[in-house]
Amino acid sequence: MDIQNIRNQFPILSRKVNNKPLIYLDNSATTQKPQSVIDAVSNYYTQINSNVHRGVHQLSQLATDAFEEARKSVQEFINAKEHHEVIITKGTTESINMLAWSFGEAFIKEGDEILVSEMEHHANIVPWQMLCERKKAKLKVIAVDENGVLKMQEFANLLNSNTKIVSIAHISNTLGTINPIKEIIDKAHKLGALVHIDGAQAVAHTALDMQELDVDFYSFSAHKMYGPMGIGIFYGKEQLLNKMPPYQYGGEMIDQVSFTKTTFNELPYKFEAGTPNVGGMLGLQAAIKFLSDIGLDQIKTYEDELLNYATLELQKIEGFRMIGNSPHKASVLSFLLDEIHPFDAGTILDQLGIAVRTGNHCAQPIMDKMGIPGTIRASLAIYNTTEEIDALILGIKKTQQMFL
Amino acid sequence: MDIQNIRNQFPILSRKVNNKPLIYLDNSATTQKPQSVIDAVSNYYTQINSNVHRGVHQLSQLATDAFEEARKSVQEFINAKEHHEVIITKGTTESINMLAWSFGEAFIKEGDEILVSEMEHHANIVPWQMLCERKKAKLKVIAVDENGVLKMQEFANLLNSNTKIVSIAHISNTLGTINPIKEIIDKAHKLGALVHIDGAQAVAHTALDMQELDVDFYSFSAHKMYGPMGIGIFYGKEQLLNKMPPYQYGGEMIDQVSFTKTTFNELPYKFEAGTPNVGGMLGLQAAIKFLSDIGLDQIKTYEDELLNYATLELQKIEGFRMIGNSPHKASVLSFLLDEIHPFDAGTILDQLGIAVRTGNHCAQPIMDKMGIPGTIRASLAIYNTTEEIDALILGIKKTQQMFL
Amino acid sequence: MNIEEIGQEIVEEFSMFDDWMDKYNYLIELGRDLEIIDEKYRDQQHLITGCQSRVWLSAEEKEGRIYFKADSDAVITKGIVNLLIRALSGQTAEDIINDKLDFLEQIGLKDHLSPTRANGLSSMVKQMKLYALAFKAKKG
Amino acid sequence: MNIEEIGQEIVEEFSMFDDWMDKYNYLIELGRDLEIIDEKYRDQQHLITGCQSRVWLSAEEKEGRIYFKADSDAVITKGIVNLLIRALSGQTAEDIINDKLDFLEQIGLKDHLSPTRANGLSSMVKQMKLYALAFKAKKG
Ligand SMILES: Cc1ncc(COP(=O)(O)O)c(C=O)c1O
Ligand SMILES: Cc1ncc(COP(=O)(O)O)c(C=O)c1O
Repeated sequence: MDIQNIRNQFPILSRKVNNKPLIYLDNSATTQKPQSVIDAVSNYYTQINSNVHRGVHQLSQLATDAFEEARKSVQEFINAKEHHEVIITKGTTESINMLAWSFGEAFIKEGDEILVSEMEHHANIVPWQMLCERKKAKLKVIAVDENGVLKMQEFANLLNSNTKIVSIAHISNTLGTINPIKEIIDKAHKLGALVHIDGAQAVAHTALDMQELDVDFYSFSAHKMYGPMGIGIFYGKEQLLNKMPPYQYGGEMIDQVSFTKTTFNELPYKFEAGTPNVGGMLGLQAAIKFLSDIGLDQIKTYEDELLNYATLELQKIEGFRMIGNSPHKASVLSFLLDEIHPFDAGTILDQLGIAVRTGNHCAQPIMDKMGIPGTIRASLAIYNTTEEIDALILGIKKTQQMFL
Repeated sequence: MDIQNIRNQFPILSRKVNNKPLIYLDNSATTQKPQSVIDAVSNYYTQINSNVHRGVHQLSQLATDAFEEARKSVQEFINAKEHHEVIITKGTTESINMLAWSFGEAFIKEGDEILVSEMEHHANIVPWQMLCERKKAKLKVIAVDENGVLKMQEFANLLNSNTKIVSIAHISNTLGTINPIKEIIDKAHKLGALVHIDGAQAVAHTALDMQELDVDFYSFSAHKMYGPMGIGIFYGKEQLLNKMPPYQYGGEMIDQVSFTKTTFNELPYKFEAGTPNVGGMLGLQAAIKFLSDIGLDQIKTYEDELLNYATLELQKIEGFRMIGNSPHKASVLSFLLDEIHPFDAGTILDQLGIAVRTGNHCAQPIMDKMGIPGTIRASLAIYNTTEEIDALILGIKKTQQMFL
Repeated sequence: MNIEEIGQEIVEEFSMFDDWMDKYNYLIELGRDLEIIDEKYRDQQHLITGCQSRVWLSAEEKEGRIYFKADSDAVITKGIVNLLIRALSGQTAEDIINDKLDFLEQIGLKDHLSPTRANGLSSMVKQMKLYALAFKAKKG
Repeated sequence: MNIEEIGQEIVEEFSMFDDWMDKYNYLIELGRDLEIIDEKYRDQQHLITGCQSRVWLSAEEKEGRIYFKADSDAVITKGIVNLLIRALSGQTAEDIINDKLDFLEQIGLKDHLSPTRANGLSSMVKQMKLYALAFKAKKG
């Protein structure tokens, strides 16, 4: 794989920060965008911008066709059965909020149980907490062991006929753990529970197949897969979505309105209130093309190599402590350095041009569980190189020198 | 005002549709974007793209500062008292859904009354309908007269001490009516009711001053004011927003999470769950600069002239019937031609390169009230010209010839 | 004539027009000529929903062939409906299911059948094919 | 010395460093030298919230002047806290309220005080000024 060629597609990667070449290792927060994605958005506004749906004029037709084509690109990318199972949102957080609300209205009653894990992002905890409060349901939490691996035996113990839905990250944004989602889905289905997978951290790193997974709901954000901000996907199985009430109201999601009775449009529009982000959606389509042109399998192979190299080299550093040691891991390196506060380390690395994230990564419960206030997190993308890992290692050593 | 200079800033305006120069008269649906807005978005991705808030590294700082600066641009643009009264959403529809939900949770109980008008967009009807259903409150509807003017006497009659909120369009997207919102706000406040104004159609056409209006809530979309899609604003008074619960959960809106207790961040973050659309927000900032550089007063003067010219000339056409004849009107021309179906008219105008919208404009109740299935709507923006109005008139005549 | 032959005939008719005005004038004419649908079919049940111009469609089977009648409140839509009925009405279920309506592309009206068009035609064609499938299933 | 004079002194100190490493090494040193805050002030009430590095702040008034103590769990933050305390502690309410802390800009640390920074310093300065306002109000 020609990484230099890939890097060249990302204009921001040639910039400097603090007079040093940018080494961007904050990809779990958001990835950078290739020129093709940036262009897809500007070309949209330069050439066919219009409000979509029900427009008779040509721009509206062009925009609508492009928008619906982009939906089909997503469908193909995740191998969903139907294009109307692909609901467009503004991001993972909105997808999960929509799900928790709408699923909750349709299926959750007092005494029902919802399962999440200890390693979830706040966006996959709090909407369920609030749902449980609203409906007097119970939120059960699957524990994680000291390596950051989901305790599957505990999952099996918690799962019972009251369990209505299991909502788990595909890949943890804090620990890098890849969860055994196929196994989780199969076990949950056996007991009649449905499964939602928070795919925010997975979609740029591993090939997805909704039909093979047989997953009921799946969420992700465009901005974490080389696409623009402000756009995300909520996938759901048709027969489930059909049973769920709309989440927001207005615009294309409405069929008929009168002050005495309002009826709603069919899928996917039922869940898409208001003018959609057409430009963003075309950006997402370009991001999918970028990913598909390289190939998700190629990407995974390369990123795994990079991860292995980084893991090996980092662990040679004295005082380095990896947080998250699952045998199945993806492109996230969370760590602590001696007693150095993550914020201090992040500040020095930033001076060296190295962008890492520090803090609790919106996953406070797992931090509390591990008894740490936060970590330093380097997260990798397809454009990162072993040279950048080497620079990180040097940076870490320099940081340690300064504080010790 | 040098309209040609303004037009030159909009790349799409020089394109052709159906081999004719584009005459874009669908601005109420969405406006076109000047180069400066398109560039603001691409420059963001080329130069400082990063996830905002809590990031230690420089890109994250730059993106956060730019994002918060953009919020302040909005604050200034609408003269809000505090920058944290400016909540970033994906558009008007989301703003109103957020309001209806959150306000409903905090303030609405059985028997309370909510006032809307007959001329509202579905996005300002259905969220209130659903709220009323949920809370057993009553939705009352202020009628509109045959000219499309709000019956202010009826408003006064409907308003009473049970009225908790009045939600009215600043400008009707179907009739062009400018509602007397200052009067509505003052009257409502006298009876202890709060007021939300749906400003989707106003914000590109008239200067706004939240403090002078003393309005409680105000909503609008960037894409209808020369900004990008996927971004909108929900303004609310601080002391009200502080009493209202968050609408979505996850990310920056959270202060502390544990499985036993979750607390929320303060304004504006409390209402901004998930990674925000930073690029979109910088696009909105550029749109505000575009509008401010010309000056809202200048814009209003020019658009009023255009509207008056168009109204006068269109009404000379035999068989032309204007829908919406309020003495206070803004840049919307809704009409019918003889017995010609709006869809037929729209199709022929499109062949002539003229983009108008046809249908019920997501305002079915007012269509039902007027006893018509829909209208043909030409809606104006700052880049439209009298020559384009003349072309529309010619197009209408040609259309009539074809169908009569 | 089978669908393809009728399609060819239509293509030839349209080849006479050298500008869009003549073409649309002809469509308007065709719309006006469309055989009026029985009033009883202009109801909610026969309405193709979700569109700006409403389309009503009825179908019946006689001796292995399917006969459609349709209507719309917009004349241009009716014109295209007229062409679709001319091509598909009176054909076998098999042929209706399989035909790709290529002639519409050749006369430059393919766009009007795009599923995102607000005129309801694509839903109408889908409905016609569903009728054909249903009749075929009943027979088989 | 008043705030401005102390600021000038600090600027002179920092002018000795020609690269960022030396500057940050010095900040780290200053962080380590920061007078330990009384354990009783390291509580929820004195915590400046919403930041990655936590900052605790206490204040008291003696003879018309306000004395601050502060602490943080991050050393660089403590270093900057040290500078802020050096400049503001022991000054009059009036001066604290009005000072713009220009010296931070001159030594290239202004960024750390931006309200969007995750280190809590901007909230700390805001809190210091609020204390000053409160003491002034009590007096006036
Ligand atoms: C695992 C996980 N879930 C959810 C989210 C929320 O995504 P967004 O902020 O794009 O809505 C994130 C991103 O931080 C994440 O890593
Ligand atoms: C008056 C009015 N309100 C609300 C909306 C909804 O705006 P958006 O689709 O941007 O959410 C519109 C736009 O069509 C409108 O004209």
